[in-house]
Amino acid sequence: MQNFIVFVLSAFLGNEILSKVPQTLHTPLMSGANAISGITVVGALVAAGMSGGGWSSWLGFFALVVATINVVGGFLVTDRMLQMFAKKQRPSGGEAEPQGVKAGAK
Amino acid sequence: MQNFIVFVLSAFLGNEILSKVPQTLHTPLMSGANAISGITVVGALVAAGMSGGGWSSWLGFFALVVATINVVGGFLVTDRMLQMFAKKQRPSGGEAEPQGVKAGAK
Amino acid sequence: MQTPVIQLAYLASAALFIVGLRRMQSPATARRGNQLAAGGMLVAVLATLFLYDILSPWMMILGLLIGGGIGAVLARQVEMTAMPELVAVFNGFGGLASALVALAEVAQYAGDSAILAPGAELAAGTAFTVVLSVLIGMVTCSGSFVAYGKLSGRLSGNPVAFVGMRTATLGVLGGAVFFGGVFVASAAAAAWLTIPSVVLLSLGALALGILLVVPIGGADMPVVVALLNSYSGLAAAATGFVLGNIALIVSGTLVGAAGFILTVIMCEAMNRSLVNVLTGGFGGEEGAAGAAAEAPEGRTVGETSPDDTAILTSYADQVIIVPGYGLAVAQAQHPLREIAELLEERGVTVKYAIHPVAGRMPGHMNVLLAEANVPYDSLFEMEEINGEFAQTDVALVVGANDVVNPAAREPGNDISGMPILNVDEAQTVVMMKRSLSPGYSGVDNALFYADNTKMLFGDAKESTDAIASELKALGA
Amino acid sequence: MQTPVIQLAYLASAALFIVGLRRMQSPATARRGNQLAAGGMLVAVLATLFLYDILSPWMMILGLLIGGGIGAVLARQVEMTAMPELVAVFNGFGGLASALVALAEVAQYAGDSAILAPGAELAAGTAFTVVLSVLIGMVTCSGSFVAYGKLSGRLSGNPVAFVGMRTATLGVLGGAVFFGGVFVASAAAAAWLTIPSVVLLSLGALALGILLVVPIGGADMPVVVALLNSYSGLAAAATGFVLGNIALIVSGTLVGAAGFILTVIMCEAMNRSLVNVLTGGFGGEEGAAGAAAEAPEGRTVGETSPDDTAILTSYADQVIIVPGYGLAVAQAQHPLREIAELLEERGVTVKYAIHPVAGRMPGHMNVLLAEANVPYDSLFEMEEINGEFAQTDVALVVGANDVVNPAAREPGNDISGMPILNVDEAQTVVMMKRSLSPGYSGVDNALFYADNTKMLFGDAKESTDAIASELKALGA
Ligand SMILES: NC(=O)c1ccc[n+]([C@@H]2O[C@H](COP(=O)([O-])OP(=O)(O)OC[C@H]3O[C@@H](n4cnc5c(N)ncnc54)[C@H](OP(=O)(O)O)[C@@H]3O)[C@@H](O)[C@H]2O)c1
Ligand SMILES: NC(=O)c1ccc[n+]([C@@H]2O[C@H](COP(=O)([O-])OP(=O)(O)OC[C@H]3O[C@@H](n4cnc5c(N)ncnc54)[C@H](OP(=O)(O)O)[C@@H]3O)[C@@H](O)[C@H]2O)c1
Repeated sequence: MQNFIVFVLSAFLGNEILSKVPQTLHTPLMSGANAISGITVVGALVAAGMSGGGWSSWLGFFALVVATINVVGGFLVTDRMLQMFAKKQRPSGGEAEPQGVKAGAK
Repeated sequence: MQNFIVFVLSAFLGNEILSKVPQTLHTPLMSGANAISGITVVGALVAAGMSGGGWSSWLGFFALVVATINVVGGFLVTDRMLQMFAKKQRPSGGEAEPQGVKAGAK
Repeated sequence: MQTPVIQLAYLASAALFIVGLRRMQSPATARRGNQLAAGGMLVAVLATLFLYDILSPWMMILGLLIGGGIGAVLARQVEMTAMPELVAVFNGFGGLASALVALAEVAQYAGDSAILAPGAELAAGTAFTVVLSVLIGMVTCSGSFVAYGKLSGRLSGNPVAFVGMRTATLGVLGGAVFFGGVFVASAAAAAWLTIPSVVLLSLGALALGILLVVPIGGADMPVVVALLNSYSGLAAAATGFVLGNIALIVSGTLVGAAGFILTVIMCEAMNRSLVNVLTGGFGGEEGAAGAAAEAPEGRTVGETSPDDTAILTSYADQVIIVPGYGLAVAQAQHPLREIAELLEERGVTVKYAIHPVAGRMPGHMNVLLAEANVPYDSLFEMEEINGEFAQTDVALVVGANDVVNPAAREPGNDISGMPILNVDEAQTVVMMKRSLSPGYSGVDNALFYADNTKMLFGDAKESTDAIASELKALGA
Repeated sequence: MQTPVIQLAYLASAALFIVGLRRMQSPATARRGNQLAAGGMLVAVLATLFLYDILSPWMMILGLLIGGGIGAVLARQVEMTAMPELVAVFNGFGGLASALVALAEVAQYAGDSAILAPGAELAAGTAFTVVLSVLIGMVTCSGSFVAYGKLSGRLSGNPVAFVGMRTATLGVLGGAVFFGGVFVASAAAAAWLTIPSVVLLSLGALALGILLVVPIGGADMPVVVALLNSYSGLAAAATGFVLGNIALIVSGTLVGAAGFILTVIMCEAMNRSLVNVLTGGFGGEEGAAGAAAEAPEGRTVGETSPDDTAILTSYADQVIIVPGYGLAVAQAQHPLREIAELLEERGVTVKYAIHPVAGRMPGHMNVLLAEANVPYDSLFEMEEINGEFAQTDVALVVGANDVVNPAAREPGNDISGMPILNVDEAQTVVMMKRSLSPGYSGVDNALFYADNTKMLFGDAKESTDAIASELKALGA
């Protein structure tokens, strides 16, 4: 029950936070969120690391590898994209208007 | 621990939702939120209603009355305020621009 | 016992609060939001009444009726200008209720009853949350009532201070914490200490609330009320921890966040830190400013009359109205709206400029003007309208002072750095107030003596009434 | 066991995810936000590695290194245009991992190991969450890989359909649900059925993912990817329920919300319902539009050349560039930016108009243009810029089609009602594309034959390169 409450609150929170992300950032958001869904790596560690061997151990290990691809790849590629956004300031107006987000501001 | 997690999530959620309330509505927000804090009426019901009598019963009953003042009074007065906001549409532009919130939009 | 059904009901009520508060983000949906939140409360109360094994439901319903009746009467009767006071009162009740619930829990533990509620056996963790709940709840209660007294004028608005006050406050705080500690320890080890320690804790917390709020000037009370509002939410959340009740935890925390955000916003708009507000001594001293009520040597004040103001404005292209605290005091919002309407009939563009801390509560001016049926779309926030004063013929300042005081642009005074409305850029400024006394900050206002400023002395209600009737006469 | 310290670490990591996602609200802070989220992941992994009683930490570190290495290589090598594919692949891995973890939990219960993890005894509630986790995870996995195939062109982008397909899908779904039910029942009563039923459930779910995605056209894949992204989050959350792990529940749910919001936004921007997208058959058929690649009877097409375009634009006051999917395919963003810079040097105002669904992913154009160093402040959203076309000399449409197709303003076709960029209001429209074939929706575009439209046929990269060098020549 408590877990369910946590679930509901998280859903509200996610809705609140994510509906404010500007369209400009939707692609990085998608890949960043995807990386976060790799949190299941924690579950994989528990599953693989707690068992003494056999099937569950191998299933867990495979889950671990696969989840880590998701996590590491996801964060890195998001970072690559956002790096391109970060450096982008029109040299002239850059200082005065530090955010410079025209297309992003709704 | 679970309760603490719920607390943290609620705090994030509250911050997210409430920082977007426009200044125009800060007074009603204050009194509306205040009414919600009267949720302690539930606690009072449990405290007063579950005990067989004696001190705890009276303390609970007093808490119940006082909390109900907060709840009922708070919601009613907020409604009174918001009613004034709701009816306010410049008769001319009212229909075309159903929100009509100039001073409210940040 | 909390069955899963009850828990679901509590979750539903928390969800209704969340959705309700979300709708507060726009005036168009806010009323519905408040109703949803009220619905959430109803769900929580009904679920508790009918799903818990309440022993004396009729008694409970009686309690609800009494409290509801009192609340309804208070809510119906209050004047819109007295909103800050009423919120303070309700807030105090909320804090008190949370503390009382925690105390009732303790009383049950102490064994005055044969029937123990679940969790009535005080583990150290629970005892700790009881202390939090009692401490925060009682501070909220007494603090809110002091704030009420100051706001309503029943207590002097002056910051009260006596020698050793700070020491006394620290002493009381120390005492409360000490008794709280004793209470937690006794819950496990020395049951006979439990009741005395929690009673002393309660009394200490009540005293603390008084000591904390008394030194703060009356004009800072709205900040205090917002902060206490946050506390009352936290007290409810703490009570939720005591009872293991999810509805209380979620809703209390939401309220805590709301109050805190409002506090921060107010402090920012005044350009003061929260610490500065709370350590007090600022403002309130209405008499002290008397010295400045005469024009200083070598500076002259231009005066005007309601009739002249009516003529001046009626030939303007654009008039910006700047309402302030004095408008609320004088209750001049209705004649003011009338003036605006009369001017608009004559083809004058009329806009209202709302400074974020005009009045004595955030959004105070909006509520007042909404009460007077002023349409939203003529209200503008500071950033939106500040550029327009330069193209404005007349700025009509009605009972506002600090929010237009150019001293804020210079360093070294109490309002330095606070963003202000640039009324001085308008061609003519008409200031309606009763005297040359400064506003709540006590900082003298150079605008009074500016060449393009005309003072219209007198109560704002009388002045605006006079302007309105003159405008009507002009129109006829 | 999950000690309180571990739980705190998980809470901290969830908080980092929340704060990180919040920073995604602005390009200026987004990178830092992503790093914070990555930090949250690190906290969760380290807490698990060192605070849980992991039996074989070196093995675990090996797994992390292998996975991390593969992920890093994939992330470094991908082209910016291939982003949708890569997200689909990662997504598939995420879903698979969640399902595998749930399966490992079952394997443990089935007793192949002497050491039981906490909660390894399957209560009915846990068994139910295992079914959810396996079902959602496996559907996500196979669905994502089909989406990858379609996006990367390894599978045909055409919607695949065969007679009885819908029946087959329903049958497989029914089978999966049935075996899920058997699994839940067997966990309590008939242990020997547990493993077979969960294996059949897994296979059924994998088949289901394929059957669900195969009938959807390649061009709708981004919506599918966003939806599957949402699923992978839900799968992680379900696994969190299985393990009673708060980090998984919170983060998984956040991701679920993110994916869902993106899905809804995309559908809205295309003016189609989610059901319409998922029941498929829309778009993708690139060849089918061949019939329209010739100008129809009685309508003539105005053509232009790169040189003429260079001259036309260099004498304009304002040029608006409308990029579309073709820009991404041709990788023409760099020469395009060069054109814009050359024009600006000549005093021409250059703006980019970004339609919400230009390209094949939300924000696709922004990523491409950011890669080419186009400054943000020349990018404008549809609503911001649509009023400006009427005052614009040249609208330069680069590989866009549907997003400028006036057919959207008329009823009765596939894109009816989709808001479009009003390029037709510009004095001259130059459309760069390779042929007269329609865009992804397959709706013919009347703009090709408009009097003020000039077609510039050819690959967008070649055309833009040619324009850029001509502009350079003009400048010299
Ligand atoms: N809004 C908030 O949330 C909030 C919260 C806390 C503090 N504050 C503070 O409150 C101040 C608000 O600024 P403000 O410009 O609105 O008000 P103000 O600076 O307090 O000035 C109000 C003026 O109204 C005049 N006045 C009083 N009664 C009047 C009457 N019956 N008729 C006509 N005039 C009357 C007073 O002058 P006379 O006595 O000469 O008539 C006074 O100078 C700021 O300093 C702000 O920091 C605001
Ligand atoms: N952004 C999203 O999130 C998203 C998601 C799902 C679906 N969609 C859909 O995708 C469409 C996007 O519209 P759009 O206007 O960007 O694209 P579009 O309507 O798909 O048109 C792209 C055009 O680019 C041309 N093209 C292709 N390769 C080219 C090359 N190498 N050089 C020059 N031109 C080339 C094609 O014409 P030729 O073949 O004649 O060259 C085609 O007409 C919308 O219908 C939208 O609903 C978008």
